[in-house]
Amino acid sequence: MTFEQIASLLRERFAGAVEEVVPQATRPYVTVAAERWPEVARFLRDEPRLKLNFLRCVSSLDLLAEDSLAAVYDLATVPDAEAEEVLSCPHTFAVRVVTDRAAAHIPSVAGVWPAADWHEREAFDLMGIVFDGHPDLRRILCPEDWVGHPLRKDYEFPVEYHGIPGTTEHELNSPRH
Amino acid sequence: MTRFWTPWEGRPRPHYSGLSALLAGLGRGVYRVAAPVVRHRWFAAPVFFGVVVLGVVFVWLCGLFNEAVLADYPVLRDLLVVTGLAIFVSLVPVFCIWWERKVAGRMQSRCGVMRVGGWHGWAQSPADGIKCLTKEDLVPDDADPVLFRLAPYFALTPVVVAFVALPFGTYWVFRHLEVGLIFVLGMLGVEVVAVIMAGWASASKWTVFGAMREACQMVSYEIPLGIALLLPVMTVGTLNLAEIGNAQAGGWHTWLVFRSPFLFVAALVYFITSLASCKRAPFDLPEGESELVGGYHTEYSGMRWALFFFAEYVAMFVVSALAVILFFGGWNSVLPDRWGEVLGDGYLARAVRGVVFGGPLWFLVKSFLLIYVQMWLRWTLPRIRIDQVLYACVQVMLPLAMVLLLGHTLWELWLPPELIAARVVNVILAVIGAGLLLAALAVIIRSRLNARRLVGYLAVDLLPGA
Amino acid sequence: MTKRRGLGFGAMLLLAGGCCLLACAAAHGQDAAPAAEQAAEVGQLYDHPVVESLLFYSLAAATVVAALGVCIARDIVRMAIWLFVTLSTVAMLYFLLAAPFLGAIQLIVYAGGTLVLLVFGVMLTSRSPWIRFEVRPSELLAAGAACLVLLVGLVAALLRAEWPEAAAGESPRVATLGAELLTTYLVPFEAISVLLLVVMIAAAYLVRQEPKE
Amino acid sequence: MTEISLQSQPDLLVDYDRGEQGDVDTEELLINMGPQHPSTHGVLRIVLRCDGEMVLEAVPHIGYLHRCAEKIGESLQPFQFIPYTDRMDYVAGMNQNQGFALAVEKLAGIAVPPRAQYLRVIFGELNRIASHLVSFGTYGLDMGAFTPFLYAFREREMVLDLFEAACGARLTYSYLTVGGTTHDLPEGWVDRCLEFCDYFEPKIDEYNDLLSFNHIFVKRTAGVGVVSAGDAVRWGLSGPCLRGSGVRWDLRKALPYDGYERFDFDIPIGRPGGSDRTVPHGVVVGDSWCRYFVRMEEMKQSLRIVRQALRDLPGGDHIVPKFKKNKTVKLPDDEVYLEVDNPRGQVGFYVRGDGSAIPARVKARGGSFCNLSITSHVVRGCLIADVPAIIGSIDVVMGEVDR
Repeated sequence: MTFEQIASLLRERFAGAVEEVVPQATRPYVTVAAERWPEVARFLRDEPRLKLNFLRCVSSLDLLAEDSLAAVYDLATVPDAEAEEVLSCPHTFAVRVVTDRAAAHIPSVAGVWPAADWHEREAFDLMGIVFDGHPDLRRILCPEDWVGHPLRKDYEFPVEYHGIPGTTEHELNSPRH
Repeated sequence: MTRFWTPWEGRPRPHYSGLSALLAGLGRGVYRVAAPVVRHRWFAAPVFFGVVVLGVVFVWLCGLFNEAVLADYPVLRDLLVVTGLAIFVSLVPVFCIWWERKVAGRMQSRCGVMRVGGWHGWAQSPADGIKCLTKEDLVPDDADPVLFRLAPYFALTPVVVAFVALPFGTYWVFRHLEVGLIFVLGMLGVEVVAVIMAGWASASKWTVFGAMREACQMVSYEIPLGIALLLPVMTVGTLNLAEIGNAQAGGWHTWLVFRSPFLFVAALVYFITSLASCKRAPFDLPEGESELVGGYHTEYSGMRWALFFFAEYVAMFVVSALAVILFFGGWNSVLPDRWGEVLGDGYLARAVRGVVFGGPLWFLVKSFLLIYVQMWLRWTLPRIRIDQVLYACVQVMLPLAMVLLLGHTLWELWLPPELIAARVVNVILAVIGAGLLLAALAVIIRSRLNARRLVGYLAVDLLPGA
Repeated sequence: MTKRRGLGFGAMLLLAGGCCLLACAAAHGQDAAPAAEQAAEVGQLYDHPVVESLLFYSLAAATVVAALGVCIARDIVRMAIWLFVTLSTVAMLYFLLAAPFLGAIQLIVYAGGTLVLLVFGVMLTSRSPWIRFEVRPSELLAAGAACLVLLVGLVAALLRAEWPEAAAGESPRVATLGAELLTTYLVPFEAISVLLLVVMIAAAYLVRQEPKE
Repeated sequence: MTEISLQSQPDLLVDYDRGEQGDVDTEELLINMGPQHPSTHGVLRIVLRCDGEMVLEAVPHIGYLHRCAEKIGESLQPFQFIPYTDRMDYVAGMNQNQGFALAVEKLAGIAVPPRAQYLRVIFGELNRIASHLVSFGTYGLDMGAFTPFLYAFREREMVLDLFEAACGARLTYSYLTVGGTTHDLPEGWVDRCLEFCDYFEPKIDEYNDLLSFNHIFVKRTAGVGVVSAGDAVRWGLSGPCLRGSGVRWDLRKALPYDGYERFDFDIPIGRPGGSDRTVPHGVVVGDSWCRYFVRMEEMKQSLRIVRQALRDLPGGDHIVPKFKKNKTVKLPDDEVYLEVDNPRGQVGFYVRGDGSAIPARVKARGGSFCNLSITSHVVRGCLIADVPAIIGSIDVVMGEVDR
C-alpha cells in the first residue's frame, strides 16, 4: 500500500492522534501524538493490510528551534510466517513522535516490537528521551554515571570524567577551527 | 640468513659486577664465536645428521657396555639408565614442540618455524625454553601459595616416572615391573590430580571451570581406557610390558592388533580415550582457550607454564608408546625375529639386527608416527562440548569396550591361534592393515607430486612501478 | 604469607625421590622375571636390611604425617592433596611388602580415581568454591580424647601380638593371584561383584532427574 | 563502578526456579565473559549467571568502543563523514560507505553515473566475500579448529590486494563516496578480479568439506541458539541472522538500490536438516549452523554478481563530474532513511538536512546492534561452550554496535 493510503487509513481510524502528514518529504512520514503512540503502533503491526512487523530504526532528533525532542520510528514489512501474503509490494512507513524538550516522555513500544528495547535505551542515553514503560531503561553506550546527553545541540563537553581530562590543554588554548 | 636484529650501537650497556660480569663476558664471547658458525647455511644439516649418527653409535656402545660390565654393577646401571632416560625425556618435548609447529604450518599452507637458529628454525624450542626460564612467573594474590607452586611438579613428575616401565627394546627397560601396565596407568591418573590442583589453586573462576571439566573428562575416559587395555593383557597373559612386546616378535601378522577383529577395534578405542587422557585434539576442554580463556593454566606464566606444556608432550609420548607396545608390536620390526638369527650373534650382526629386525629405533619411529596422528587431529578437528565428551566416553565407548572384551574372551576360548579359522582372520586383518598403510603412503606421495603452487600474487603486481 | 622461595623445587625433588623409591621398591619386591635373567642380582643391594628398614620407617613416617595433615588442614583442596599423599605412601608400602599388584591398584583406584571424585564432589556442592573449615577448640578436645583411647587399645594389642617369622618364600605373582581369585575364592569374588552392581544401580537411580518438561 | 545491575525484564527473562528441580542446590557463579575475552569478537562484555556449565542468564554490556560518530556527523560535510562510516563496521567498510553515500544522494537528489553504480556493486560484493571469510575463519577459531582461520585469511589477502590496487587502502577504504567512487580502476584490474573469482570458486566447497560438514562442528552448532522466524523479525535481526531463520528477505532483492535489479542471483536461507544433500541431519532452521551456512552460500552468490557486473561494466566517468573538483553539496531541509544490505545485517542511515551543507542529524543503524540484542534471550539455558558458538554465528563487529 502506498504512503497516502496508509496515512488516510490511520487518519480515519485514529482521528485525534495523527497530527501532521508530510507526503512531500524525500521519505514521507506521519507525526503521531505521544500519548496515543503505543495504540497506533499496535495497530500498525497487527492490521492485516499493513503488517508492519519489522522496526528498522528509532532515530532520536533534537529540534532546538521548536524547543522539542522527537523520535522517528522507521517500520517495514518483512515476509515471515504471518506476513507472507501481504507482500504485493514490500512497503515501509515512518512515524515521528514529538515531545517537549524539558520533560521528554514518550511511551515505550518495547512491548510491540522487542527490537525497540535497545534502540530506545540508546535514544534515552544519547538524547535524553525517557521512554515510559520500558522494561530496563538504562544507559547503553555511555557509562552508567555519565552526566548529560551527548547528542543534544546544547550539550557542553565535560572537562573531565573520573580524572580523565576531557580535552588536552593544547586544544583548550589553541583556536578551534 | 638475513640479520633480523641490528644491535643499536649507543644502547645503554647493562652494568654487571663480580661473577655475573665474568659470566656475561663469557656469554658474549661464546656468542661472538658461535653466532657466525651457527648462522652459516650449512651448519644445521651436518650437525643434525652428526647427532643422529652419534646417537646410534652411543646406543650401540651402551649395548656392549651393558653386557660386558654392567651385568654385575646394578646400581651403576640404574644410574646410567636414569640419566639416559632423563636426557631422552627432556628431548622428547623439545623436539615435539618444534615438530608440531612445522606440522601445523604444513597443514595450514604456510612454512611454520623458519628463522630461529638457521635451518627450519631448529632452535625454536630451546629458545622458547630459555624465554620461559627468564620470564617472570607470577603468583596471583589470592592464589593458594603452596598448591599453586606444587601443581606443575605434580603434573610433570608422574609422567616422567612412567618411563620406568616402558620397554624400548628387549633389554632396554629400566625395571621389569611385573605390573608395568597398571603402574603406567596409575601414573597417568596422578596427572589429573595436578590439573585439578592447578585449576583450584589459581583462584579464578575460569580455572575452576577448567579443573571441573578435567575431573568430568577423567571420570568418563578412565574406564573405557582400562577395559581397552585389558584385551592385549588377556591375550598375552601378563601385565609385564616387556613380555607383551616379546609375544609380538613374529613379524607383521603377529602384532596383537591383527590378532582378532575385537583387538583391531580396541586399538581404536584405546587411541581415542588416550587422546582424552592427555587432553589433546577434540578433547582439549580443560584448556579450551576459546571458551575458558586458558583453562586450568590461565594464571600460570614463565617456567611453571612451560612445565605444564612439557608434561602434555611427555604424556603424549607415553600414551602413544603404550599403544605401540600393546597393539603395534612394540620394538619389533615388520620382519619376523627368526630371520634375524641367521646373522648370528657377532657385535656387527647384533647391531644390524637391532636396526633391521626390531630395536629402540622401531619403537621410537612407531611412537612418533602415532604422535603425528595426534597432531594431525589437533589441527583439523574443532573441540567438542563437555556433555558430548561424557556422552562419547560413557554411552558409546564404555559399552563398545565391554562388548570387545566379551567378544575377545570368547574369541580366545573358541579360536586359539593354531586353528585355521583364527589364522585366516589374522592374515585378513594383516592384509587390511597393510592396505591402510600403503593407501596412506600413496596419498602422501600423490599430494607431494602435484602440490599445486599457491596461486601467484594477483593485483598488487599491477601497480605502476611494481 | 611469607614468600617461601624454592618450595616448589623442594617439593619436586621430594616427589621425584618418592617415585624413584617406589620404583626401586617395586623392583625389590618381585623376583626375577624369566625373560631378563640378570634382574635377579639387581635386587641384592636393596635387600640389605639397613636399606630396607630405612625405606620402611621413612614411608611409615610419611604416611602418619600425611594422615595428620588431612585432619589439620583447613582448606578443602589442601586436605584432598594430603589425602593423596597418604594414599600414595600407602601404595609405596605395598610395593615394599612385595605386593606390586596391590600397590599399583591402590594408585589407580584410590590416588587417581576416588580422590578425583571426592574433589569433584567438593567443587560442586561447597557453598563458596574456597570454603574454610573453622575447627572449634571443643571439637579438638573430643577428637583428642577419642584418639587417645584408640591409641592405647592399639598399642596394647601390638605388644601382646607375636609376629610370625617373615615368610621368605615366593611372593605371589600376579598370575597366581588371578588364578587364585577365580578358583579358591570364586564365591566371595562373585558376591562382591553383585554387591557392587547393586550399589551402582542404586547410585544411578538416586541421581537421576525427572527430564524437565 | 556501580554493582552489576542485573536487568529485570519482566517478560523476557524467565527466572529458573532452583528449588523444585530437586537437584543438589549447587553454587551459582557470576562470570564476566569480559571485554577482554578470546572469543567475544572485540570489546563485548557478557555477564553470565551460571550454575556449573549451564548459563542461567546472560546480560550483554556494550559501549566500550563508543566514539559518538553521530555527534561528529553533525559538524562535518557528508564527503568528510565517509571515513567515519568505514570505522563503524571495519570489516566491511565498502558497504558502509555505499549506504551513507546513497542516503545523501537520495536526500540531495544526485544522479550517479552508471559506471559508478557498477563499481559500487562490484566492490560491495567483494567486500561481502572478505567479511564472510573473516566470519568463517573466526567461527572456526571459536569452535577450536585453528586451520580454517588461516585458509580464510589467505583468500582475504587477495581481495584486500584488489582493493589496494583500486583505492590504495586495505581496511578503511573511503572509496565509495557521495556521487560515485574516488578513483577509477587501474587497467588490468578487471582480468585480475576475474582470475581471483575463478581461483576462489572451488575454495568455498573445500571449506565446506573442511569445516561446514565436519561432524564435530555440526554437533557443536546444529540446534544451538535457535531463533524462530517470528523472534528474528520481532527483535529486528537482519542479514544472514534473519535469513538463517528461514525469512527470505534481502534488501538487494526487496528494495533494490544501485542497480541491483540488473543482476540475477538468489538469496540463500536456512533450511532444516536432511531437506537436501547439503544440509546435515539435526540442523534446525534458525540455529547457529544455518546462520553460518547462509554466509558460505552468500559468498557464491556474490561471486555470481561480481562476474555479471564485470562482464557488462560500462565506460564513462566514475563520479559525477561536478564532484571531481568541489565536493560540497547543499542538503535540503528534509530527512531521509535508507538501508543497505551489509554482510552483517541491514545498515541504515537517517540523514536530516537543514538547508546548509552540513547535515543536522546523522543516525547510523548498525546490523550487529540489533542482532546482538537477542543474545540474552537466546543464550539462556545453554552451556558455556555454546556462548562463543552463538556469538560467533551472529558474527558481531563491535564498531558497528557501539558506533
